[in-house]
Amino acid sequence: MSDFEPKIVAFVCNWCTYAGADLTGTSRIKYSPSVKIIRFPCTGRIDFMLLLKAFANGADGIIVSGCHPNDCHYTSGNFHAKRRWIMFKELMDFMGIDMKRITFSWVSAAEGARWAEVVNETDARIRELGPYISYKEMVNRPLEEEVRNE
Amino acid sequence: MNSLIARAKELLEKKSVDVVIGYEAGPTGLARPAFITDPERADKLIYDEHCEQNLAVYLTKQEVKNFGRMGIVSALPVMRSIMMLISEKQIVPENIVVLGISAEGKLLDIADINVMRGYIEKSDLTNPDKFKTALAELNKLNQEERFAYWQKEFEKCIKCYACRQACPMCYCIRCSTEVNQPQWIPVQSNTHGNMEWHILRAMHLAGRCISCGECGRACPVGIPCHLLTMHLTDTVYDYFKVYAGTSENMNSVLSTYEPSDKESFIK
Amino acid sequence: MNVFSFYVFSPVLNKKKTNMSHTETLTENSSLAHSLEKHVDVLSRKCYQCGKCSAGCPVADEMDLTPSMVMRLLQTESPVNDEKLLRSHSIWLCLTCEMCLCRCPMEIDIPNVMDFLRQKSIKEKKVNPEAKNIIAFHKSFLNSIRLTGRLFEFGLTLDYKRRSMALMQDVLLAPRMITRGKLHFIPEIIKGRAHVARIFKKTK
Amino acid sequence: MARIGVFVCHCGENISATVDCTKVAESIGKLKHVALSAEYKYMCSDPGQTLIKDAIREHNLTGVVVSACSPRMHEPTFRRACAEGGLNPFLCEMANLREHCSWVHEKNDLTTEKAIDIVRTQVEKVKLNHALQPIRVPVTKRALVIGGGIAGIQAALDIANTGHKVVMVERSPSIGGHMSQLSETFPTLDCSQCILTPRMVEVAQHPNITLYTYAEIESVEGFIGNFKVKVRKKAKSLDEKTCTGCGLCTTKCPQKKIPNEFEQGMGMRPAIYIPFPQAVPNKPVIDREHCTYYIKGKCKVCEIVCPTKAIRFDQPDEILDLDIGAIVIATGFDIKHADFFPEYGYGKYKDVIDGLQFERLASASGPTSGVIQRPSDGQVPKNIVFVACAGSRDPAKGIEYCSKICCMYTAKHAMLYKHKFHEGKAYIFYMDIRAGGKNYEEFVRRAIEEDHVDYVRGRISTIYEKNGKLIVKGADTLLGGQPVEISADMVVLATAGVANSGAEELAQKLHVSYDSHKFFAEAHPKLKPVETNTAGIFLAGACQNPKDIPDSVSQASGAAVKVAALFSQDELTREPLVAYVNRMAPPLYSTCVACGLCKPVCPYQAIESEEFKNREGKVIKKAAKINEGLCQGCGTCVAICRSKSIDLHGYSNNQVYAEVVALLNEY
Amino acid sequence: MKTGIYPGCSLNGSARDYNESVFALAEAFGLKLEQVADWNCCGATAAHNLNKDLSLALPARILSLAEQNGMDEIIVPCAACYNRLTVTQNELKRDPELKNRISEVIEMSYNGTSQIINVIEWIDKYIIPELEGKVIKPFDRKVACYYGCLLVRPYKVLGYDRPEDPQSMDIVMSKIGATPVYYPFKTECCGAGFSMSRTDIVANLSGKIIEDAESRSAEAIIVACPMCHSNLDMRRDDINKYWNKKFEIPVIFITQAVGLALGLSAEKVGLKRHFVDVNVG
Repeated sequence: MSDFEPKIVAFVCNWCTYAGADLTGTSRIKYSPSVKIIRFPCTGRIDFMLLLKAFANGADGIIVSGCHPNDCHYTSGNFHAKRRWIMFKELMDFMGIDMKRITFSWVSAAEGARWAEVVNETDARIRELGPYISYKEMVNRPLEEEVRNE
Repeated sequence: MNSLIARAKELLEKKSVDVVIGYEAGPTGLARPAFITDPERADKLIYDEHCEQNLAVYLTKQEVKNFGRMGIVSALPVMRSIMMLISEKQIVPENIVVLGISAEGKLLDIADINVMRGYIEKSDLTNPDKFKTALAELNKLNQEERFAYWQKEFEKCIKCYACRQACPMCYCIRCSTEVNQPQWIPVQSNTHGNMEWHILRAMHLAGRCISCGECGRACPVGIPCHLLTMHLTDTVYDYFKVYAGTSENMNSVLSTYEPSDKESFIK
Repeated sequence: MNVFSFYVFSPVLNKKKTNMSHTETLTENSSLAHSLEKHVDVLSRKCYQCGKCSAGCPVADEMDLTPSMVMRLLQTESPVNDEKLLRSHSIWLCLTCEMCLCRCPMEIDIPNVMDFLRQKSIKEKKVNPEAKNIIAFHKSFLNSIRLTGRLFEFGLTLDYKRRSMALMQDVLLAPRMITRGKLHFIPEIIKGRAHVARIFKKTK
Repeated sequence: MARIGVFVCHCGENISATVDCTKVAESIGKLKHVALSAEYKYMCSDPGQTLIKDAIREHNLTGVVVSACSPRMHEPTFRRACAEGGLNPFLCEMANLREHCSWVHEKNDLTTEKAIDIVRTQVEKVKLNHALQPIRVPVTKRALVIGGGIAGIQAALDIANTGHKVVMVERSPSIGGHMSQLSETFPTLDCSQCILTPRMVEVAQHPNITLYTYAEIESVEGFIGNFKVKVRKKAKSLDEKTCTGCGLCTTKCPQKKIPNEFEQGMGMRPAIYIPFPQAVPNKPVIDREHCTYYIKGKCKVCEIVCPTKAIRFDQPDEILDLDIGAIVIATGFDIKHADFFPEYGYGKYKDVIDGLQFERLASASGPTSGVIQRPSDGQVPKNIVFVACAGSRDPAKGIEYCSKICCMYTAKHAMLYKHKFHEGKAYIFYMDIRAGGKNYEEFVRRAIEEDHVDYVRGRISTIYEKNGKLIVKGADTLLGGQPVEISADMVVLATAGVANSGAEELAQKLHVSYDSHKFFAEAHPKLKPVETNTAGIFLAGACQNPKDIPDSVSQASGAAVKVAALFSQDELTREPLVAYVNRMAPPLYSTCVACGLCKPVCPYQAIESEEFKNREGKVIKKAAKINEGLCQGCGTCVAICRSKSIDLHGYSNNQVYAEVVALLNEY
Repeated sequence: MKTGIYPGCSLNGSARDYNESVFALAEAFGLKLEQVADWNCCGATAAHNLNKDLSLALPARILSLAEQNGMDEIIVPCAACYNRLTVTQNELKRDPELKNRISEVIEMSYNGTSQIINVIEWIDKYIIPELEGKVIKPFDRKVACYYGCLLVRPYKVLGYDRPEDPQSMDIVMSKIGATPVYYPFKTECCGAGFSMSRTDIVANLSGKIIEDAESRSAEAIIVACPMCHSNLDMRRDDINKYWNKKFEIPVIFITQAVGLALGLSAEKVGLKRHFVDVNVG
C-alpha cells in the first residue's frame, strides 16, 4: 500500500473549520496533501448525499467538520447537522458502509493545530485501511454484470 | 365486521363523510382497497388478517381528496400515519373521520383526535415483532457481511419505486429522484445507484417512519427496505426517545434539536 | 438464661471487620473524593465552600472538622487530608439530621459522605479515640438486635456500659424507667431471630 | 457557452515556493471552457487586479477564478475588481492555494496536483454560478425602544440625537425603571435621582422621541428595516392633554391602602396615582384593579375634584400600528423575591427585607425619607446583617448564575447604613466579593477599612425571631466553618437578579432567542454582544443579564450606534447569497409540498408560507417562501428539504455536487 | 385496604406511652391495627452508621413481612423507623440491582408494595375526617409542635410536608383546639442517638429546643418521635443540669394530645409514664 495516495474530501463550514484551516496555513503547520476541502456556509448545509457522491466518485475517506456546539455562526446549523449525522452514521453502520472512513469533528476558527491533527489522523487511518475497494467495485461494476436473480 | 359496516353506512348516510376508504375482498380473495361513496355498498367492507395495506397513503392523493371528507378504516399504523400527515400539514383533521380498528380487529370508537392520540399513546409503538427478529439478525452480522447482504439485495432493485408509492410519508409531488439538476440518483438501475436511492429514502423517513412495513411489502423483488427505515425508527428512539406519529403536532426529529443531544463519534 | 452473663460473654463485634457495599474499593489506592464519587455518587468538587452546612449543623461547634471543612479536605485529594478525615471526631459526631443536605445550594449529600467516612474509618481501624463511646453504643445496639432481633434496651445499657466502662452512667435513670414500665428485664426474642442473625452474617 | 478566466497568484513566494504555479496554470488552461489561464506574482496588487479587469473585457469572460489566498481574505477585493471589469461580482470564485495548500504542504508534485484539483473544482463551480444582484430592502428610519429604564433612556436619547425618530414604550406609568428607585449609586455614592431625572425629562421633551407609558408590545411582524409593530396603550382613564398633573385627585382618592410598587410595598398609594414625585410623565393613572369605581361601580371622587375634568372612566385601551426600522430591547431585570427561602423567613419577618426595599429605606425620597428604620417598629437598627447571594449561585433553590451587581450594592448598603448611623454594626455574609469594575475594589476596601463593615465569609443557614431580635445563624468558613450567631435588628437579603416578568413572552413576539433563565440572548457572546440573532433587533442593559448602571448605559449607546448605522442608508443591501424556494408555472406553482419541516430549522424565521389562489380565490396550493430580508444563507433548510425544492445562491445543489465530482475526477 | 402497624423497638420499651396512645386512638375510632408479624428492629442510626447493607437489609425484612401479611399500608409511629423504612424502600426502588442483592440477603422476595405512612399522615387520613363532634375536651393550650429531623428530612425521599417550617402537626393540633406558637426550632435536631453515648450533646441541643418553646410561652411540646420524646422528657434532669435551669414544660406525643381531646384518660394514653409530669386540667 506504499504507493497508495488516498483521496480524502473535507466538507467544512465557512465560519469555523474553514477559518481554522486558514489558521493552520498562516501558522505553517504541515499536513498531508491527500485532503482537499470543499467550503460550505454551515454544516447544516451539508447534504448527506454529497458524502455518498464522494465515495461514488472514488473518495477513500471523508472529513465532515464544523463549529463546536453553541458556536454556530447561524446559532443552530451545527445542532441540526449533528442530528443528521447521528441518523446517517447509524444507517451507514447498518448497511455495512465503513464508517471508519468518515471523520466527524468540530474544529473552531482558533484550532489551526487541531485541524492538522484531524487531517493527519484521518489520513493515517485511511492509509491503513487502504483504498475503499469494496465500494469502488460496487460503483464500477459494469451494467451487464448486474445480474437479476430473484 | 358488521360494526364496521354499520358505522361506515351511518357515516355515509349522515353525509358526515363523502367517502369511506377501507378494504374489500379482491378477486383472489385477498383484500384490496375500497373507496365507498354509496351507503348501500358499505357492506362490501371487510376487515381480516389480509387487510395489511396502509390506506393512509390515499389521504394525500388528489383524486381521493376530491371526494371531500374522508372516512378511513384505520389500524394503528394508519392512525400514526394520519398523525404524521396532520403534523406535516398534508391533511386537515376536520376532513378525516377515523374508523379505528384495535389490534384484536375490533372497531374502536375514535370520536376525535384526542381519543386517537390517547389510543396511540397506549399502544406498542416499537417495530412489529416479525421485523424485530430480522433487525436483530442483521445487527449480528459484521460490517463486511452487512455490506455484502445489502449489495445482494440492491442488485435486485429495478427502481420501480413501489416502495415510495406505497409509503404514506412519501407524498412529495416531485421526489428528489426526479431531480436532474443535479442528478442525485442515477436514472438507470445499478447496484450503487439503487443503494443510494434506498439510503436517500431511509434518511428522508428518519423520525417520520411509522413502521408499517408497507415499503417492504410493496417491493416486487422482495428487498427488505423496510428494515432500513425501521432501524432508524429504533435509532430515533434510542437517541431522542420519540416515536413518530404519536401526536398531531410532532416536530420532526431532523428539523429540531436539543443542545443536549448526545453522540459519541464527533470528535 | 441469665440475662447478665448472656451479655457479658457475648462476642464482641469490633473484633470482626464491619462490611459495607463499598468494601471492594477500600483497599483501592485512590483518594476519598474519588471513591465517594464512584460509590455513593457524591461529587465533593461541587462544593464551593459557602459554609451553609456548617452554619446549620447542630453539632458544628463540637466538631474538630465542620462539614464544610470536611468537604474542603476531600477536595484536596491529598493522602494526608484523607487520613485526617478518617481519624476525625466529626464523622462520629454527625447526627445525620440532614440539615446540611436540606439547605446545601449544590445539594451535596453530606450525610451520605459521613456514613461513607465512618464505615471506611472503621474498616481501616482509624477510629478517633474520642468517638469510642459513640461506636461502643452503636455496636452494643447492633449486637442486641443481632441476638434477639429487636432492641433490648436494658441489655443494650449493660453491654454499652461494659464496652464504654461508663458504669455509673444513668444509674438514676433506670429505676425511674422501671417504675414507669419503660424497661424490661427479659429480652423479647423474635421467631426470626436466626434469620436476623443470618442477615448480620451476610452483610458482613 | 461558458468562458472562464483563471488567474494563478504566486503571492510573492508564498504560493510559488511549494506549488508549481506555471504547471497549474498550464493544466488548467487545457480544461474545457477555460478561455484564459494566467499567472502573476501579486494578483491582489493594482496591476494584478487590472490584469483581471482587462481580461474580462478582452475575452468577455463569463466567470473568473482567482487562485490565490483564502477567500476569507480577498474575496471582496477580487469580486470588486470583477465588478469594475464589468462582470457580475458573484461570477467570481477563489481557489485557496495558499492557506489550504502551499503553506501546509511540502514542495512536491502531490502539492501541485492538489493545487490543480482545487482550481479545477472552483472552475467547475463558477461555471454554475449565477449573476446575482445584491438584495435591497428599504429602511424605515424610526426606532422602537422597549423599556424606559436607564438603558432604554440612554439608547433613545442617543438615537434621537442622531436625528432619527424614536418611539419609547414603557410598561409602567412612568419611565425611570429600577434606577429611579435607587438611593445612591456605587462606586461614587452620587444620588441616583439627581443624575437620572434630567435624562427622564430630556426624553419627554425631545422632539424626536415619542413616549408611550403604561403601554405594551402587542405583536411584531416583518424584518430588519421593515417591522410592523402593534402597541397596546393601556387606558389611563385620563385625558393626558387636559390633565395638568396637579395631583389633586391623588390626594382626594378615598382608596389609599394599595401597596406602593415603587416603594417596594413599604408605602401605600391611592387608586389614582403618580408613581413617584419625579415621574415622567408626571400625570396620574387609575389602577382599575383597585379603584372603587371599577370595583363597586360608584365613587368618582377624582372626577369630581378634577379642576380640568380630565378623568375618563370609559376610556378604552388603544392599539397603535407603528412602522419601525430597528428595535432596541431594554426591558431590564427584576429581583427574585426571596420567599422561596423559608429558612430566611422573608415575608414572615417584617425586618427581613430585600435589597431594593433597603434602597427605598435609604432614599431621601423614600417612605422613611432616608432614615433607615425597621419596618416592624420604626426603630433604627443597631446592627444589621446583609446576606449576599440570597438566591444567586444556588441551583437547589435559586438560580445557578452570579447576579453580578449584589456584591457592589451590598457593600454600598452597608456603607450607607454606617454613614447614617455610625455606632451601628453592619455584617456582610459573603462567599466571594466580585468587584471587578473601575474603582469597585477600592469601593469595597473603603467599606471594610474606613467604614468598618464586618465581612464574614460564609452563608447564612437560617434566620429566626426571638424577643424582637432576628437570630442569624451563619458560619465563618475562614475559621474552618466556625458557627457564628448574630442577634440582629434587621436583615437585608441581596436577592438574585432575574429576567423581567414577561421577558419570555416578549422574546417570542420578537422572535429573538433567550437563554434558559429567560434573559435575552445575544447573537455572539463576544463579537455581537449587542445584536440579537434577529437582524435589526438589539439589546441594551439588564434584559440580557444582570448589569450595573455603567454597563447598561454603555451597552445602550452601543445599541444606539447599531441603529444609527442601520439608519444611515435609505436601503439595506445584503449579500444575495440566500436560499430560495423554486417556483414554476401553474398548476404546479412549486415542487414544495409545504410540509413545513424547514420552518423550525431556520434560526431567523425567514421561512414563510405562500398561498396560491385560483380565480375563485380558493387556496389551491401552499408553498414555502424565503424572506430575503431575514435569510442569512446558512442553507440548513436546503439540506433538510426532501424534494430539493429549496436551493441556496452561491452554494446551490448543482454547484456543490459539481465541486465533489470535480475534486475527485481528473479530466 | 389493609393497614398494618410497625411499632418498632422503642414503642415496645421506652416509648410504651406512645404505643398505648396510638392504640387508644385506633380503638376510639374502631380502626384495626395489626402488627407486622415477627417484626425486627430497623437498625436505626447504628446500622447506617456502621454498615450500609445491614441498614437496608433490616428494614427490607420488615417490609417484606408486611407484604407477606398483605398489608397495603403500614403506619410507622416512630419517626426514626419511618425514616429508615422509607429510605430503604426508596433506595431499593432506585436501584434494582441493589434490590436483588438485598432480597438475596434477607432470603425473601421484596416488591416494595406496602405504602409507609407516619403517624400524622395516619391521623390526617383516618381520624381528622371522623373528628367532627368527638372533641369533648379541646386541648386548649399554647403548644410548640416539634417535628425533629427524621419526619421531614431528607425531603427528596420522604416528600412529606415541607423541609422548612412544616405545618401538618400544627394543623392537627389546631383542629383539636390547641394554639400552635411560632416555633423556629421545629426541625432542629434533639441529639438523637447520642442519648447515652454523648448525653452532654443531647442535653445541649434538647435544651435549646425546650428553652425556645418555653420562651414563647408554650405550655407543651408536641412530638411524634420516641427518640425526641426520650431526649426531651427522660433526659430532662440532664438538660436542667446542663443548662442549670428548671424547665418544666411537658413533652406530649401528638397521639396523646388527640387522645386527651377525645376525653380519654391520662392513663389510657400513657401520660403517667412520662418523667415530666403533665397536669391534665
